[in-house]
Amino acid sequence: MKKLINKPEDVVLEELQGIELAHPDIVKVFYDPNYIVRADAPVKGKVGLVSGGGSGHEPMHGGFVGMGMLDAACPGAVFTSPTPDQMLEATKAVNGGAGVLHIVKNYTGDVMNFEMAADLAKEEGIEVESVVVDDDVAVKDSTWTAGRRGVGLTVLMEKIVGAAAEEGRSLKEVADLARKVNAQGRSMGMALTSCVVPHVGKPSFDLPEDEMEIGIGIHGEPGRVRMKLEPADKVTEMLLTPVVEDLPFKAGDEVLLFVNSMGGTPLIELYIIYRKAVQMLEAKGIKVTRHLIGPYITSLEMAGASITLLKLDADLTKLWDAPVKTAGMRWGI
Amino acid sequence: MKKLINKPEDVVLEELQGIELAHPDIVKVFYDPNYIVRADAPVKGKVGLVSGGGSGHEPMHGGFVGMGMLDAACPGAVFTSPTPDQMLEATKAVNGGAGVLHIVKNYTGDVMNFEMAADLAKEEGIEVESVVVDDDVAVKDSTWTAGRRGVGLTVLMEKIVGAAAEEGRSLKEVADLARKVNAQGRSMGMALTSCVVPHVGKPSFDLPEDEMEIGIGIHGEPGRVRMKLEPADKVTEMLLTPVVEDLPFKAGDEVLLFVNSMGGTPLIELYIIYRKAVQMLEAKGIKVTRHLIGPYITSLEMAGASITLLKLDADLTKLWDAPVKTAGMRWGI
Amino acid sequence: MAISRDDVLAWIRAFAQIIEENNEYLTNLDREIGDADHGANMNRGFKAVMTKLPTLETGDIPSILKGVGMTLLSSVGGASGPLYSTVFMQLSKTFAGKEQLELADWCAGWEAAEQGVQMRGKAVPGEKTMVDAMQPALDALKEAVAQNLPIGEGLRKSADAAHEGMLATIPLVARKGRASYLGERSANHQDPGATSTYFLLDSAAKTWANC
Amino acid sequence: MAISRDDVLAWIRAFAQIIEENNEYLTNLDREIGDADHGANMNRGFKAVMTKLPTLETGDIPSILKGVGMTLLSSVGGASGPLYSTVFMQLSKTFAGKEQLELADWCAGWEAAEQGVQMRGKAVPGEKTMVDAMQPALDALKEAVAQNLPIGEGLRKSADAAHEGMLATIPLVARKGRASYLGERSANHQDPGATSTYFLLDSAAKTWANC
Ligand SMILES: Nc1ncnc2c1ncn2[C@@H]1O[C@H](COP(=O)(O)OP(=O)(O)O)[C@@H](O)[C@H]1O
Ligand SMILES: Nc1ncnc2c1ncn2[C@@H]1O[C@H](COP(=O)(O)OP(=O)(O)O)[C@@H](O)[C@H]1O
Ligand SMILES: [Mg+2]
Ligand SMILES: [Mg+2]
Ligand SMILES: [Mg+2]
Ligand SMILES: [Mg+2]
Repeated sequence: MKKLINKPEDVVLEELQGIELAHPDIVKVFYDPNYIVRADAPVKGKVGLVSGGGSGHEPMHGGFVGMGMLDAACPGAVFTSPTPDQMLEATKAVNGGAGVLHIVKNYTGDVMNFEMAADLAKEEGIEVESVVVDDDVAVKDSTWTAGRRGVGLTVLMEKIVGAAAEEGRSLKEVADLARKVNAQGRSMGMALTSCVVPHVGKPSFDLPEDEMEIGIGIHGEPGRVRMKLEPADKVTEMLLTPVVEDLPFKAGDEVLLFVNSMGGTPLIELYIIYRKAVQMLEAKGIKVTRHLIGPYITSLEMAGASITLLKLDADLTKLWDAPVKTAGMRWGI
Repeated sequence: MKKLINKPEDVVLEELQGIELAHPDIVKVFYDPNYIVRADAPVKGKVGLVSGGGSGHEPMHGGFVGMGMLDAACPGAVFTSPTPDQMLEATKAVNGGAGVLHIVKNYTGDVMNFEMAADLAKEEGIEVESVVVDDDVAVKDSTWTAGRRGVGLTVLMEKIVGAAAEEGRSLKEVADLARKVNAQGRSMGMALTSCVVPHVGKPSFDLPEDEMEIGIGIHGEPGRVRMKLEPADKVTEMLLTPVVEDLPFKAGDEVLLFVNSMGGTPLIELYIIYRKAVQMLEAKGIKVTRHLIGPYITSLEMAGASITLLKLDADLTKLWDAPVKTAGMRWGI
Repeated sequence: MAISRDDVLAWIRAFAQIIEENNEYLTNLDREIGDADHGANMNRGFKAVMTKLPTLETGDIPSILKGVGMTLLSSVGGASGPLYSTVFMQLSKTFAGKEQLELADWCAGWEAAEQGVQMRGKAVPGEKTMVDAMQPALDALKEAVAQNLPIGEGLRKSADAAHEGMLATIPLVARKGRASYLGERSANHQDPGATSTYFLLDSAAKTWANC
Repeated sequence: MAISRDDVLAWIRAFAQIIEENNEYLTNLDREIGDADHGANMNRGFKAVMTKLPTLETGDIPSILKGVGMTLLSSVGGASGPLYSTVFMQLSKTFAGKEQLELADWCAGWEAAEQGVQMRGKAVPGEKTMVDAMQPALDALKEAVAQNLPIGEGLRKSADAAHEGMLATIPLVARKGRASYLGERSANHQDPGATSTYFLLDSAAKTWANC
C-alpha cells in the first residue's frame, strides 16, 4: 500500500487537524465525536444543513462546509457511515432555530445512523427533516432492495440547497427543494483501478491491467459490469447514455453537467470526457448551461470518473450561481 | 496503460476542446498553433502575462488563464515544451500596449523556445520581459548545469504577478515582482508511483511497491534519492527541511504554505501533510499566514506530493488575496 | 444453574477477542461483496467496549448490555453499528429486572434482538444479511426451550443453527445492504454480518457451555 | 560528383524513416535519464516535415533546409526542437547560393550547425548532450576535407566519429538538459540527443555514399 499517511487508524483524525489548521476562517472542527461546522454556526433564523458519511470522499463533505453550502459535516471512518452521536452534536451546533435538514446518501449504514440521530434530535426539541439522495443509475432501483446509491448528485444538492437555506427559505421549502434536486438528477461512474482502504492495505477489488469496472460506487464496491478497456469517448457513452435514458433527459432540457474524478484520474482526462459528453448532449438537443469538472466526490485514490446530470430551471440555476465559500468550492465571494 | 483517453496523439487537442466548451466565459482557445487567452484579451493598457509548458500538469497553465492571473497559456505536447510560434501568437494576442511578461519554468526546452519567441515578438515591436522560475531545491544549483527546475512556485507566481498586472503595474514592476517571488520561494517534491506518458504507454520509471522517490520533478523524471517508504510525517520532514534551510526561512517569517498533489494523491493525504508542515513551521517560529492545498501543478496521475514555501510581505499578501477568476483558481469574485 | 452477570461480562470479552482475531477474515468477506470494513468496524466497536467495560462492570446485566449497545452506537458506524447496537439494546430491555438468565430469558432476548434488527434494517430472512444467521438461531432456541434443554445444550444448538444460516447465505443474491448493489454478482459469497453473528452466538455457547 | 538538391531531399526522407523506426528506442533512452519523449518529439517533427516536404521540393537546397528548420521549430518543442531547428537553419544559411554541395561545403555547414547548437543550448563538449556527437563528427569532417577524401568516405568517417561520441556519452554525468537533474545517477546511460544526432549523420553517410 502506497499512501502518504501515518497510522491507518489516525488518518481521519490527522486529516481533521489539517482542515482545522488550514481553514479557521471557514470552519470549526470538533473532536470526539468528530464534526465540522461553519465558523459562524449557528446562523440565527437559518435552516441548518447537516450531511456526513464515511471519510475518503474528500472534499465531500467536510470541504463543503461554509457560507452558502453545508452548516456541518460528520466524517466517519474511511468508507464507514458516521455515528448518531456525531450527527446529533452537529445538529445541535447548527440549529439556528429554523430547523435542520439532514442530507443523507442512500446507504444502509448512513440511513440508519441518520434516522437514529434525527430521532434523538427531535427528542431534544429540534425540528429535523431528512432527504435521501439516490441518483446512481448503475444500481437497479426496487422496493425490495436497498435501492440506488447516493453519489455525484450529493455535491450539487449540497450547493443548491445550501444557497436556498442561505436565502432564508424555510425548512419545508429547503427539504422540498432537496427532493426536487434528487428527482431531477442522475449519475453513473466507472473505475480503472481500485482504491486501497488504509486499514485493509490491499486493493478493494482486483482489476486486471486491461479491464475496467462500469457502474462503480464510491466505496471500492465492485461495479455492475467488468469489461475490457475502451477509449474515453466510448466510456463516456457508456456512462452518459443510461443517465440520460433513466430520467429521461429530453431535447430542450437545460442541464448541469458534472464530470467528476474518482481521485486518481487527472483533470486532463476529465476535459476529454466533458468534451464528448457535451457533444453527445448537444446532438440530443440537451443544452449544457452549467458545469462542474474536477475531483469533488472521490473514492480515495481510485482512478475513474463519474458523470452526473441535473435538469435545471431558473430557480436551480440561480441557486447554483449564488456565492459559496467553502474549502472545496468557492465563487462569487 | 489505464487512462481515460482516446488516441495518445489527440490528448492535448481533445483536452483543449473540453476547456473551450467548458469555459467560454473565461477563455478563448486557439488551435494550430495552440494557445489559450482570457476571454477579454487583449486588455488595453495592462501588462500581458504569458506562460506555458508541456501538457500533463493541469490545471497549470491553461486553468490559470483569466481575470487576475494569466492572460495566455501555451500548452505543449505532454511533458514537452511548447513551440515559439505558439508563444509568439499568444504574446501578440494579449499585448494590450503595456508589454508582455513571459513566465518560464527553468527547463532547457522551455527556456530556449521562450527565448526564440521573445526575439520574434520583439522583432514585431512588442516589449517583452522574461522571468525564469527555478524553485526546486532537489536539484543542485550551479552555473555549470541547467540549474534548478521550476515547479510549485510557478503557480504562486502566476497568481501574485497576475494580480499586480491587473492592478495596472508596469512591465518593469511586474517583472521585478516576479523575480522577487522567485527569490523568496522554494519547493521540493516526491513520488509514490510513476506517471505514464500517453504516447509511451508504460511508467516513466519503475518504483518497487515498498519504495518512493524523493526530489522528483514534474515530468516523471526520476528524483535524487530512492528509498523505502516512510510515514507521512517523516516524508513531510524530508521535503520541508531542505526547503526551509535553502532560503533559509527564519523565525518571524510569514509564509504561504502550498501542499500540492502530483495528481494521484488524494486531498485526505494532503491535509495530513499540511498538518505536519504547519506543526514543524510553528516550532521554528515561522508563521503560516496563507495556504494552498490541492492538485495545482501535477504530473499526470503520479501519486506524490510537493511542498512550496513563499516568504510573504504585505504587498505579496495583498496580491495573493486579490480576486481571481480562472478555471483552476477562483476567489473574491 | 443460570447465566450470571459475570458470565455476561465473560461473553462480551470472549466475543471481543474473537472479533479481534477475525478482523481480517471479516474484512476480507466484506471486501468481496461490500466495502472491506466489517471486521474493522466490529473491532473498533468492541475495542471501545473493552475500554468502557471497567465502568460498566459494577452494573447489573441490563445496564451492562445497554452500555455495550450505546458504546457500539457511537463507535462503529456503518450498517453494523446501529444493527449490533440494536441487538444489545433489545437484550437489555428484555432482561429488565433480571439478576440472572435462564435459557427462556435468553430466547426472549434474542427474539427481541432479531425483531429489532429486522425493524431497523427493514430486512427479512433470505436477503443475505445477519438476519439469516439470527433467525435460525432463534428457531433453535425456541425448540430448545420447548424441550427444556440445559442452557449449554440449547446455546450450542442455536450457534450451530446460526452457522448453517451463515453458510446458507453463500448462494443468496443480496437484497439489502451494500452487497445488493452487486446484483447477481453477490451470489457465491458468504455474508460478513451473518458471519460475525455466528461468532456472537458461538462465543455465547462456548462461554456459557456449563451454565 | 556532389550532393544535389534531390540528394538532400533523399537524406531528409531517410532520416525521417530512421526516426520513425527508432521512435521507441530513443524514447526509452530518454525514459531512463529524461522524460521519455525524445523519440516522440523527433518523430512528431519529422512527420510534420514529411507533410510539408511537397511544398518545399521545388525550392533550392537552402530553402529546403530552411523549411525543414522552420517546421521543426513549430512542431517539436522541448529541448530538441530549437536545437534541431538550429542545425537545419545554420546549414541553410551556410549553403546560401549553392546549387550543390561538396564535402567542404558540408563541413562548413556542419561547423555552423555545431556552433549554433552550442550557442543556443549553452553546452560545451563533455556535458552529455548532442554536442558530444556533433563535435567529433565535425573534427572527422575537417580531417577528411584536409585529406581531400571523397564525399562518401568523409561522411562515413564523420558518422563513425559521431557513433563513438554517442557511446562516449554513456559514462558521462549530465550537466545540461533534463538529465542533469539526476546528478551522478545520469551516468551509465547513453544520451538520447547524441543518439539521434548519430542517426542524422549516419543517414547522410548512407544516402550520400556514392555522391
Ligand atoms: N438492511 C440490513 N438489515 C440487516 N443487516 C444488514 C442490513 N444491511 C447490512 N446488513 C449487515 O451488515 C453487514 C455489513 O456491515 P458493515 O460492513 O460493518 O457495514 P457497511 O455495509 O456499512 O460497510 C452485512 O454483511 C449484513 O449482514
Ligand atoms: N543545453 C543543451 N545543449 C545541447 N543539447 C541539449 C541541451 N539540453 C538537452 N539537449 C539534448 O536534447 C536531448 C533531449 O531532447 P528531448 O527529450 O527531445 O527534449 P526535452 O529534454 O525537452 O524532453 C538530450 O538528450 C540532449 O542531447
Ligand atoms: Mg462501510
Ligand atoms: Mg520533454
Ligand atoms: Mg462494510
Ligand atoms: Mg525528453
